[in-house]
Amino acid sequence: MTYLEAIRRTLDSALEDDDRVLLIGEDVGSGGGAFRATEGLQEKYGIDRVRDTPISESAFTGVAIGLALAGWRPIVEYQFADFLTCGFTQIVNVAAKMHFRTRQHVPMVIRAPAGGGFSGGPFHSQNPEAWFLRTPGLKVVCPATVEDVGLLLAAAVRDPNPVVFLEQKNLYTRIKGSYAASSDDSVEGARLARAGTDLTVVTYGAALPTVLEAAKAVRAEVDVEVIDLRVLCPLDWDTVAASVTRTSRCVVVTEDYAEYGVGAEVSARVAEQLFEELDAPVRRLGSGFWPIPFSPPLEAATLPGVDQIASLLLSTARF
Amino acid sequence: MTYLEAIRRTLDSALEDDDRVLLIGEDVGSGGGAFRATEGLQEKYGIDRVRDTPISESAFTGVAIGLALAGWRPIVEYQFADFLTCGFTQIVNVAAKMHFRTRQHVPMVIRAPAGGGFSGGPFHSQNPEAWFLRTPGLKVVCPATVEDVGLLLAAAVRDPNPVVFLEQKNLYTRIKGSYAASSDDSVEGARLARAGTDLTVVTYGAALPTVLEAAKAVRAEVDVEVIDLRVLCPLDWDTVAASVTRTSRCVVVTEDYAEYGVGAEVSARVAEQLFEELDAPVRRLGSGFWPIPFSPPLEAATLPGVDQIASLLLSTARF
Amino acid sequence: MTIASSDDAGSPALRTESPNPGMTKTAGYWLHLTRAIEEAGRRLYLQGRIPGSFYDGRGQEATAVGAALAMAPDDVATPLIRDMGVHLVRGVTPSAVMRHYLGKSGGPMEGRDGNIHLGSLEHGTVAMVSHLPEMLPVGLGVALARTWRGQPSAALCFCGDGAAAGGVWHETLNLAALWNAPLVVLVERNGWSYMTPERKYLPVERISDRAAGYGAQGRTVDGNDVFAVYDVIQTALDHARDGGGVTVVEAFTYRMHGHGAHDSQRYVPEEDLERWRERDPLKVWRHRAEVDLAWSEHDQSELEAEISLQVTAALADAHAAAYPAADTLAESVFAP
Amino acid sequence: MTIASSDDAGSPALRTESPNPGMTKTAGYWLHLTRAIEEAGRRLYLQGRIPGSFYDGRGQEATAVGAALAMAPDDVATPLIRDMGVHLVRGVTPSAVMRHYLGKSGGPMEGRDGNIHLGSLEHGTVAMVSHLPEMLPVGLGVALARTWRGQPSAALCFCGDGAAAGGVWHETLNLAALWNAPLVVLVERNGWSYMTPERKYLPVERISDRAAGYGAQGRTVDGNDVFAVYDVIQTALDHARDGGGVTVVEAFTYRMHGHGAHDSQRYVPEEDLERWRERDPLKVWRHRAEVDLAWSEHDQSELEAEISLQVTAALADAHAAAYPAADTLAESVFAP
Ligand SMILES: Cc1ncc(C[n+]2csc(CCOP(=O)(O)OP(=O)(O)O)c2C)c(N)n1
Ligand SMILES: Cc1ncc(C[n+]2csc(CCOP(=O)(O)OP(=O)(O)O)c2C)c(N)n1
Ligand SMILES: [Mg+2]
Ligand SMILES: [Mg+2]
Repeated sequence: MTYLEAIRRTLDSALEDDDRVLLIGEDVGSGGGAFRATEGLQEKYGIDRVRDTPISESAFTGVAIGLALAGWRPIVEYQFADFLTCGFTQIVNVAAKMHFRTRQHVPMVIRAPAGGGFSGGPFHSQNPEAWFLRTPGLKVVCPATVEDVGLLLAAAVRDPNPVVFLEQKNLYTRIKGSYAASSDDSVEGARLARAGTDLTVVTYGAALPTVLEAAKAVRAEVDVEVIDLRVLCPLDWDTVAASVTRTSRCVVVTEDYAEYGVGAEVSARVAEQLFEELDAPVRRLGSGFWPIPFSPPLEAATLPGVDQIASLLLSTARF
Repeated sequence: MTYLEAIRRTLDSALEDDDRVLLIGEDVGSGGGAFRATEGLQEKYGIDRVRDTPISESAFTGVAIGLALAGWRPIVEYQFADFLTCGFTQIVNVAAKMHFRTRQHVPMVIRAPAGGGFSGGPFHSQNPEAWFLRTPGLKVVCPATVEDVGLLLAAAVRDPNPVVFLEQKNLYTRIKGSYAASSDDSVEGARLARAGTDLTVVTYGAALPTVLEAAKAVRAEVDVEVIDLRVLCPLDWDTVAASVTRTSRCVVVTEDYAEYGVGAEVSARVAEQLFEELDAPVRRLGSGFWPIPFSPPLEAATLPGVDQIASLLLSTARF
Repeated sequence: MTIASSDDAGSPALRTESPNPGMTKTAGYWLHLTRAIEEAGRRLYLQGRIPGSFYDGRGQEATAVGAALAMAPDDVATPLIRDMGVHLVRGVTPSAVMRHYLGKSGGPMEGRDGNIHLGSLEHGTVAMVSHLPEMLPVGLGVALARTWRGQPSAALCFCGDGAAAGGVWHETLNLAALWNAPLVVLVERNGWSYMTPERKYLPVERISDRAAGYGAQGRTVDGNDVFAVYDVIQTALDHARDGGGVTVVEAFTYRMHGHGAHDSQRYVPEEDLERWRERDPLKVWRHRAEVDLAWSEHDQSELEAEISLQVTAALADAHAAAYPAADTLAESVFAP
Repeated sequence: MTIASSDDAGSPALRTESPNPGMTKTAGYWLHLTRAIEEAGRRLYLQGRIPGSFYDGRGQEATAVGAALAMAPDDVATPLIRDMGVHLVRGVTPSAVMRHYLGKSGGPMEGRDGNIHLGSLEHGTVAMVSHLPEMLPVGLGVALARTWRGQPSAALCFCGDGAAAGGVWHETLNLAALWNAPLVVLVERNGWSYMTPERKYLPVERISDRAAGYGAQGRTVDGNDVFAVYDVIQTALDHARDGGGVTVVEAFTYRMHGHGAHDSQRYVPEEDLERWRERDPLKVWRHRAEVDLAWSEHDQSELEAEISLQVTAALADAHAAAYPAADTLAESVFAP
């Protein structure tokens, strides 16, 4: 099963299991969404539960907030994560601050396909997580595997808070795995993606497969442990800290920019809190700090690649 | 002269000196703006150069981008920095990426009063800088003194790029200084706000006066050096690095959240690049990681205060 | 009752010709309570005892009160800074308002938010955010939530004449019209957007004329006549709940105080204020009360005295209340 | 010339009854060039030789070409994904387009952006962002920039019938109307918003009817008739440049290909495609050319041959071109 199929299957189960679940967004019914993540669901659950909307991100996000406040469990789809900026006020000012201000719950999921790698250009390739991570009140999830995308989406639907669920569109059909059904209620927790002893890589999302490849490439020299954060907020600090305490070295790799993102936050936190454990400075690597370009060689020079990661692993191990 | 007067005077000079300069925003002509930063300017320069707009942040920002592209130097005012989310797409997707994509210049300034400290509540107190710092293509400025606000605003108007100019509204009338006219063309460079030998505090904006107070409070025990970043993008890393190399200790204090902000970025960078220079882990302090509350004791418990900073300085010095 | 001087007296077809006397008394009570609470708050603010800023709806009380009275129990409103009357009519007590103003514990937002930002679904309101007019879709969502589970409900979303320029206005009306959703947008046409006069933000005569572009109904009403507002809103809400679709009601009124209590509104022409003072919602109401209820000076004094007692008690309660504890802020961010 | 089968044949008052023969030939050239370039690009994409996604304006060429031809030199356009014709008419060469499609150096965006995202003020266009309809105010700003310095200019902003639901539409029209600014919004009424049919995003008959709500003019036109589009847009742009204000032109047309080349549009009824194929803009044009210019099979073959040569040359040029160097990416972020 692909990452995309796991999403579809999870949405299907969510609609099946809980009458309060609704899908809302552009083309989600008609055609089953731009990436077909909702294919067949309008036919199965009807136009009232799988609702097409006009190109009106602020309105449909606001409506979903109202629905969530009053007892439904809306899942809104942004056609690309780049368009999250069009409903930004609703997300960061209305949804994110509602519980803090009023103690009312806003159980909604904001699904959005994020990331580059296929010449989508500056407006179909962005990784927006840091905008939401620095905004108190939003949970942020970035699954990197087929199993996780199902489990975490199911958990996000059950979460009483607004969850920004960043599907890694570069993984939609690229990776395979099996579908796991679970009723575990917490959107939480990092995962050990590879055990190792010499160095900890903290990563998530579409960067994971690249990191694993790089780890394999350097395995003769360095035994790399890889932590897949999965959930960026709340961040599973304990898992990171335990691993870095063991390995004494840490590299953070993200497809998002390293600057002001998970790269910065995890690097800072590791250096601050594990100061005496570190044998080498933390290193971080993300996309080049410019908009994601369209042209294939330019995009390749922008996203963190296997070689770049591998050499960072080696230089950190050798420090 | 107050911080606010320096802004008004600089806007006045900019309009006087350069026919291409325009002011655009809600109430900027009528009444001279919510904080009176543009008072008298419509009377002086006419309704064509100081333009009132409806409540339409996306439209007026977009229009300003078009004006900037075609040779004008628009300065748009957002009534509060909190409302930057309403023109977010224009700022982060249109303005920020224009030069990268097309090599065309977008010389515009986006002025916005930011920050808390006067019971403005969750929607009139936000510090939005990190949203823009993690977006390539925007310069970001946060002046902390009367002199700087004038110099940096004048430089921002001359800059060929979009500049997010975050006026620290808590300083508008609280601090005094003298007006400095300059034709120095770079929006760049940190400033040594206090020389010291034991520990470097990196800060900016409304946190500066609080940091200086804390530095004074602990001066018997610690000789604190204070760097006022002034310009957050591009970040003057050399000044920070030189200071921390000398003092071997670093604390980052911001009114913005420490998480995923300048606190994270500077902390990470110091720890990564000055790993062998540090005698103590970097520490960072920002507002409590929740929306800025309205009620005075709650807001006071949220923003970084003198005592909190002072004790952080002491513990870092004693590490 | 009609106001002879009004040029914008609302759609005649919708004006009430035969009033309901019980309603007259009720409306008078809420109008006076709203006025008294906001006046008390404003005084406190000007004395420096309310933190932050302070907004009131002086001169626009009839719009908020009339509209709120027209709501069915399961309807939902998204009132803005001129609409204290909605909160009161929907059951927020004067003490709760005063605690809220002061940032005290026991207020509806526990000090997290202040001034006129309050609300909860219990009272059939959603607490506004400052961003205009972002509450429109949120209110609509609540009404749809109820409607879709078989509980008929309409959304009464307030919108300033300035805020109607915001993009979310258009997105929400288009979406609601498309879904034939139960939405009433009440535009408060008070002639000002902060310090800017309407000729500088509004290129057309009537905002409600834009309703046609969505296939929605447009109505105008005298916003200073609580009964006229009541009637037109009740009709519109009923229509919405009955599946008739969207109505935009434009209530012509005037902002009699500054934008906030910090604003002396020296930019507002005194003639305008003079003219609108004559049409003060409380005066308009009283005129009608005299006709309907033979309302006397004595009745008036009794009403004012009763309200004054309530406000005094609320103030005392709020002053005595504690501030919220700061140690639960972090855990307020997320629902558990 | 009229199309007998059209239900949406545009405002009769604005249809051209006496065409200009020079214009007929010119329009034919650009229509065919647009079609040929997009067909070539689409073929390349389907062969896997163009990266990313691929969008074309098949069936809508007359709208882009007619509107672009109506522009004065100093006017500015913000074309979208159906509007390649605008770029060509405004002077972007076939080679530049092909290099752009392929992400090669020497294209208008140097590989930073791709597919139909191109433009520069030199050509009187602004490169679109994907976010809809955010280009409206940007185009308006450029026209104002020129107008305000005494260089008469109008903005021709394209907008899909789907995108017209976005809030920026409303903000821009309101602001432009208020400022009596030189704006023409050209709504391409092609019946689809990606996979969604218009009944699911549009609650009204005509989007152009919304113009009245801003005090702007609304016009409809047969978007498949290049001459009709030319006339209505020229009139609207002249009107705008002359200080007459804003016009919304709704061009009725149909999307004949999928949303992008990846989209087989199995959801589009074959009858609709059949009906609209009859009204293909190139057919409509040719019918007129036969009348105006006694256009023959021979003329047609000559035109097609000439264009085919151009496209082949452009392809060869683009294939031979190098990719841009990656080492200047960081310095492209800011203007020096
Ligand atoms: C998006 C946004 N921009 C700016 C503001 C600042 N602001 C607060 S109230 C106001 C004027 C509102 O005018 P109107 O909508 O007519 O309401 P009124 O105050 O007249 O009731 C402005 C500009 C805001 N709240 N939201
Ligand atoms: C704000 C925003 N949301 C979603 C999209 C994704 N999207 C791209 S094109 C499209 C449909 C556009 O329909 P329309 O405006 O009618 O233009 P057409 O494709 O028919 O020419 C959508 C939803 C977008 N580009 N921008
Ligand atoms: Mg108003
Ligand atoms: Mg369309």
